[in-house]
Amino acid sequence: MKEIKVENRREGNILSRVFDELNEFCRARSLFILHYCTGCGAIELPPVMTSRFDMERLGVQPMVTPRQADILLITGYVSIKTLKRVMLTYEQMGSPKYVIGICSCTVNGGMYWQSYATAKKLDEYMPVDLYIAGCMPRPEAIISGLRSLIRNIELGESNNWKKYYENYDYYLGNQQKLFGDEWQTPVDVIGEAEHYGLVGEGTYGEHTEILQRVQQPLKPLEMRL
Amino acid sequence: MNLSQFEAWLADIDHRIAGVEVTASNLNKRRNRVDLPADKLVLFLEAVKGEASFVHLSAISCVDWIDDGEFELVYHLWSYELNQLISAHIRVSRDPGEYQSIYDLYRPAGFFERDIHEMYGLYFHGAPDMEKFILTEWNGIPPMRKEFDSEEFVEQNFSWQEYNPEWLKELVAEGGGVVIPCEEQRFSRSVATDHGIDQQHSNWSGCDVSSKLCRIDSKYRGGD
Amino acid sequence: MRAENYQQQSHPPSNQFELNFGPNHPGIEGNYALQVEVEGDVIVKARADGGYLHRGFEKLMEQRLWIQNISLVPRICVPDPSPMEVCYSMAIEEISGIEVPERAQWIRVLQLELSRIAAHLFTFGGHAATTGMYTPMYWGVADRDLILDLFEEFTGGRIYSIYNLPGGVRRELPDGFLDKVSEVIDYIESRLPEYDNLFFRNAVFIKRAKGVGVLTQEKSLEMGVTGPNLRATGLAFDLRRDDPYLVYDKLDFEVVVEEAGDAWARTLVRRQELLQSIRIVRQVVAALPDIGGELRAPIPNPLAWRVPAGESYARVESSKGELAYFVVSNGGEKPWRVHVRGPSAMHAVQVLEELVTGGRVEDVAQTMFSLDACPPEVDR
Amino acid sequence: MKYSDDGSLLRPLRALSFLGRAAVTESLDPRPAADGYRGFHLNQHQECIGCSSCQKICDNAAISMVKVPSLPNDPEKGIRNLRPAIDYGRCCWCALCVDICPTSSLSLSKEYVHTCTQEDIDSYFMLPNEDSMHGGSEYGGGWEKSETSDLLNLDRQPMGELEPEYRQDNFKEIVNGFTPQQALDEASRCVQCGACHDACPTGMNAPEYIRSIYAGDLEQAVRWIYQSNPFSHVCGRVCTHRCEDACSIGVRGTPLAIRWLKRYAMDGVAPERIKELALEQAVVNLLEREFGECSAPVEIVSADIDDAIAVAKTGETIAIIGAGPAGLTAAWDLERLGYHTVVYESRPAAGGMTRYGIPSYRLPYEMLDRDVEIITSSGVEIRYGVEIGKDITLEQLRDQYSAVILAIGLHLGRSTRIPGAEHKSVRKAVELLRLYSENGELTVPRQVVVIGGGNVAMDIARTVARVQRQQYGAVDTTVTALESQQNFLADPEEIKESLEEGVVIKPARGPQECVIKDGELESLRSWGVDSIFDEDGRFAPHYNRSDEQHYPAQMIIEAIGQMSDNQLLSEDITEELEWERGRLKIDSNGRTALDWLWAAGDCVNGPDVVHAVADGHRVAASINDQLIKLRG
Repeated sequence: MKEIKVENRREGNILSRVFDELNEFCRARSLFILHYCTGCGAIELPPVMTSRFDMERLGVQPMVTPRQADILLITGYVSIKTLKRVMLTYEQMGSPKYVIGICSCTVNGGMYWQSYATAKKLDEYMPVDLYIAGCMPRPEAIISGLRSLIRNIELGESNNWKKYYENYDYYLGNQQKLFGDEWQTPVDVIGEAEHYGLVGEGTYGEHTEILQRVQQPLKPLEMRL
Repeated sequence: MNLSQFEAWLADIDHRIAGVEVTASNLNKRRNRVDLPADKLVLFLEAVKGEASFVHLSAISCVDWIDDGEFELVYHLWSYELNQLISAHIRVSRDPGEYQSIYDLYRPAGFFERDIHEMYGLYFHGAPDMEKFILTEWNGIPPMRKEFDSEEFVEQNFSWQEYNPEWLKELVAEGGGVVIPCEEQRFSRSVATDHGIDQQHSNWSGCDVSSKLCRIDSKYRGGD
Repeated sequence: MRAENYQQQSHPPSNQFELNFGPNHPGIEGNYALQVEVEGDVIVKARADGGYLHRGFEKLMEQRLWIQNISLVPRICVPDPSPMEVCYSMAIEEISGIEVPERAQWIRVLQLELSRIAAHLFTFGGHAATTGMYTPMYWGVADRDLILDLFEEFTGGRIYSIYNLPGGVRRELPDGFLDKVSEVIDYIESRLPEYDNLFFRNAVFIKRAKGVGVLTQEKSLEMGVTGPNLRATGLAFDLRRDDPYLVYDKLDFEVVVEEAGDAWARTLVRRQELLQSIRIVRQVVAALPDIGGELRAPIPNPLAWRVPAGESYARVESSKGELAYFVVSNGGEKPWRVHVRGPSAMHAVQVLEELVTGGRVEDVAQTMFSLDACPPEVDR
Repeated sequence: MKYSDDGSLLRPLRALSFLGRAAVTESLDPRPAADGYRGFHLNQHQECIGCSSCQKICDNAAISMVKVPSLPNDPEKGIRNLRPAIDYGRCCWCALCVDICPTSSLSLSKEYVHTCTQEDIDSYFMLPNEDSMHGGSEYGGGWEKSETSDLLNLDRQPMGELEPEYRQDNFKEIVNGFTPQQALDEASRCVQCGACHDACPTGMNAPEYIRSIYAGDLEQAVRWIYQSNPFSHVCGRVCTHRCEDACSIGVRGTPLAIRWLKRYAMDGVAPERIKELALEQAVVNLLEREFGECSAPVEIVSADIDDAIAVAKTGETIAIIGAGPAGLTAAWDLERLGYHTVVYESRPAAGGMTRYGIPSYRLPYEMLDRDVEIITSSGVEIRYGVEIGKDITLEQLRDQYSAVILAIGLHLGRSTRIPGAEHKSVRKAVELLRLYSENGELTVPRQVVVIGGGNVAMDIARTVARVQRQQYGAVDTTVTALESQQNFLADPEEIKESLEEGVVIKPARGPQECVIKDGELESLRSWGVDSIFDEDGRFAPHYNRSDEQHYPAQMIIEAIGQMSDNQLLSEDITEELEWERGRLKIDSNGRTALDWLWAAGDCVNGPDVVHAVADGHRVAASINDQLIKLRG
């Protein structure tokens, strides 16, 4: 692993700096991956989780609920139907949160570039912190990826989750393009952005206007029984 | 019923049900192809299930013969006693695209018919469930129909990475760069490059000059 | 959701609830969902919801050259990808009348059986984990990894081997490979008693699995159940024996049968199939050195290959059941139609819906894993 | 084995048996992958020829072809400076690109770890070279093409030929041509790289017509062929096939028989239909030039066509001297460009060297006639038997026509100028070939010696051998050449076939004297050759005088080169023109120093049919540009 670069440390009050560093140090050593197999790359996760490649050595564990998870691991292609669920899940995760896109499909469509059913570029819909190449990446590659994510977190460099708030309009626009203008989620992203003080130039825009116009009180989930 | 009895039975079936044609596969002795008119299918299935023990519906496959304006439905039936497969082929018109369900005879048909309805838009009367299963978020035409151009759909709805790594910038500065982008290969467009390679040249399923050869300028004809 | 838009929901007083199982749920195999209506904890109605893994394979295959699809098909069933390649290749070989050299057929059998062992071990792992036992998962997945190492060595890929081409296999086995296979197979066999102790004879597991999701033989025939799930109802039927392909008719193995038809019986069938697969692999390892000859029948230039017009229905016994490819060629450079009949298309939809109804909520996972349903096969 | 619950309190103690066991856990650092693993790509840039077959087989459209200017680009050898760049946002590591690579330059490494942040996403697009993705070579090679995994068919379909005993005493065509199945199999080997198109002097659309042949659509193939070559019956037989030298299949195997495929297409369509197709194409070209690209498909209606053609014609006339491939190709093009052309030919039939220099066992006259027939039916007027300089002068042509093309070929043989070479029984090969094809007969003595090792020498030797066999029932023809066996200038097939037909070949012999006794030719005296060129590569043969041989002959034929007959140029014009080593000097468009005179074909290029055709196209285009400029 690379040595930690000192100059990257943030400036400011020495007390808060120490606190931040401690915070990041601890956070990087206890990461929970959301247990959601979105695509075929998920088949290499059980080896990573279990004794052979054992990611618990890095302090990384699977977690079943999004609320407690730190890492959203997108394991390959996301079909449009899954992407809706992934968006719901991502927005529910508490900040700071990290997205890892593994396999080719998350980068540029992968094998399914001709397919009408899969999303092609993950970073159009949510900010991605790390990509791991492969189709699918071997467990060792996933471990290497996790290690570099941990390093980035320790260095305070992995802050892409803030982009979702700062550029919410862009992400929402892409989501609307796929899901239609009626698309809405139970999470009030704009409210959260205001709350965290993460309102950027791209938070509001034409797409958030559409959202606010069409936003309906949420109905109970419709069952088709 | 043993195998020889079955063969005799199958050979005789066209006397009982008009229009049934039986072709045994010469490659695999366990495959039997049957072609029959669409209205005789249920009659036929009742006979093979009831008399010849073909209780297992392996699959129903739909083939879109768009040029003929027909869907071909292939019912693959298996007999656990005879270890024989019958593929019953029928054709139904693409328009309006409806047929009758065989769910009452074979329960697995429920899934396959639902799938075909979803992917091809072929409606099965009498099926217990014709709701969407896989494509619940899909509003376009049934995607497996041949007229649906998936590449065009993708091109309209998605964008691709625009890579510009350092090595590429250097090559561009030297006068090089991407000459045949993968996009061109993909969408079979024709591009002339400075290498004189017309992309049409390099794709087996590419262009058509004959259409060009039987064209005359419309401008000229218009002015005539 | 803005606070002012939040609407208080009111439910009628009832003990009926609607539950969404999945797609993000540890009790569901893969990315799949089940919507159930429960009364107390008894399920009164269930409905499968698929399509989360839908990639439009059948459409994609119509857009690609015959040979390009070889790298596409293994993705249809991720835990057990090898039968996909073999079955697709077999379908093309039948249409175009290509005779596969004998050595290639034996190597394909080796590949299929190793893949079956890996898939079964993986299923045990998942099955145990959903029952709350994590050690079998740790074991199963780690032992499966040894087989993946073998795959890596002879096919070049851990999961997706992409090792078959229509006409044969892509390359020769590496030197000393068969010894390694024997080593791994011996090891896995030696582990089986330990699995028995840990899992198959585990009182917790037996109590959870017995009597859950019972399928009678009559019902499974009616519903199109195949593979281990059918054999668990007492019908000795195996495509390897009864619709033989490759060189299975030259191999000696038993078709394992259980009578009970419940989750427990289905698991046991798989457990004993492991032994049979090990037996087959041993026979292949013993026979392969004496079988020489070509590895691949020549095929035309893949960029220009037009498979003659025709159709074929190729069937393979995958670890999940009857896997079939219906391939139609109109004489073009691309397939006109490829229909994939995954075994789970039956198991994960109609059968699962039927089996969980009337059962209890906590048995959904048990039922799904014991059926070894593989969602990508359903969604394609 | 009983699978029932026989649990006891002591069961957990069994776990003790695991105490001594080694852990299965691997280190956190990546393990080395197995040999033959499919990791990131490697590409030997020096071996890669940029054919882009990898791009075509890639089912994921992961490969872009990138031009690397620093690498060599040589269309004649089939080498392009394009290299595949891989998008790892698409790649699925199936290694089909490796297995189809015609050069075996592409392979996969064992390296498999690559991670990056969103900011570095560009690193997913890479140009593989000899080094692994992240530099260093510790990973080593993974998946490489093996004999089994190779997807290409490297062996050419064998071409059927007449056996020597059936061909040695007659002038029947030797090559049988492909059967339909052979043609299909041969066409299917093509990877459509287009190297042949780039290498062909006249830029024939070989990939397209091969594809059409493969699709069974021979008419379409003929259309493709006629887009760039009106001498296709000829070129399908006697072309020097530069395309096959460039063919990327030829890097590891035998190149596609592109020439024979062309011949197959031309022979497979009825001559009348070829004529229709060619003329149809000529009309479309003409109308497109006049009215621009057509937009809507409209059926050809003959009445409209005639009107349209009349509109499209410019009314200008161009004179062409010499009805060989260059002259007639230029005429064909100019007709399509709306000009009228008049071709002056001193001999009684058209074809030039292809008729008077190539024996009919290689190129039957009937095939040449078909090509000429199509060209003349497009409106080209050929005036036979008119000699420039005698019947009409060049100056007259200049005054009568808008432009003049000189395409007079190389009809004079060069002489060795050795002692005795001026004897009447010492003849020139071109002259004898012409005599034979004009008269259909030739008088040859029993013993003949040919000097020269090129294709012309082989042509005359084989012609003479045939005539000898017809006249005397025995062959006694000896070919002596300066070059050693392995450096022979003639095509290997020619040599092989000559030997089969009974011609004796004496390599590395330098002719010294035609020995004359009593006024009759007796023999050729020759010395052995040590070397032909000096250190600077200049022609300066070095002989071994002790190795002297006499080859008895009543006739010696010189076949050491040809030159053009510049007699027809008047003195004034000869002076105004610029010359270079006895050849007319022209610019890259075929223009001479005179603004009304163009020159094309063998007389400026040296002998080669397909070059002559290319020249014809070039000159026609140049004339058209010039005349359009003049018209304003």
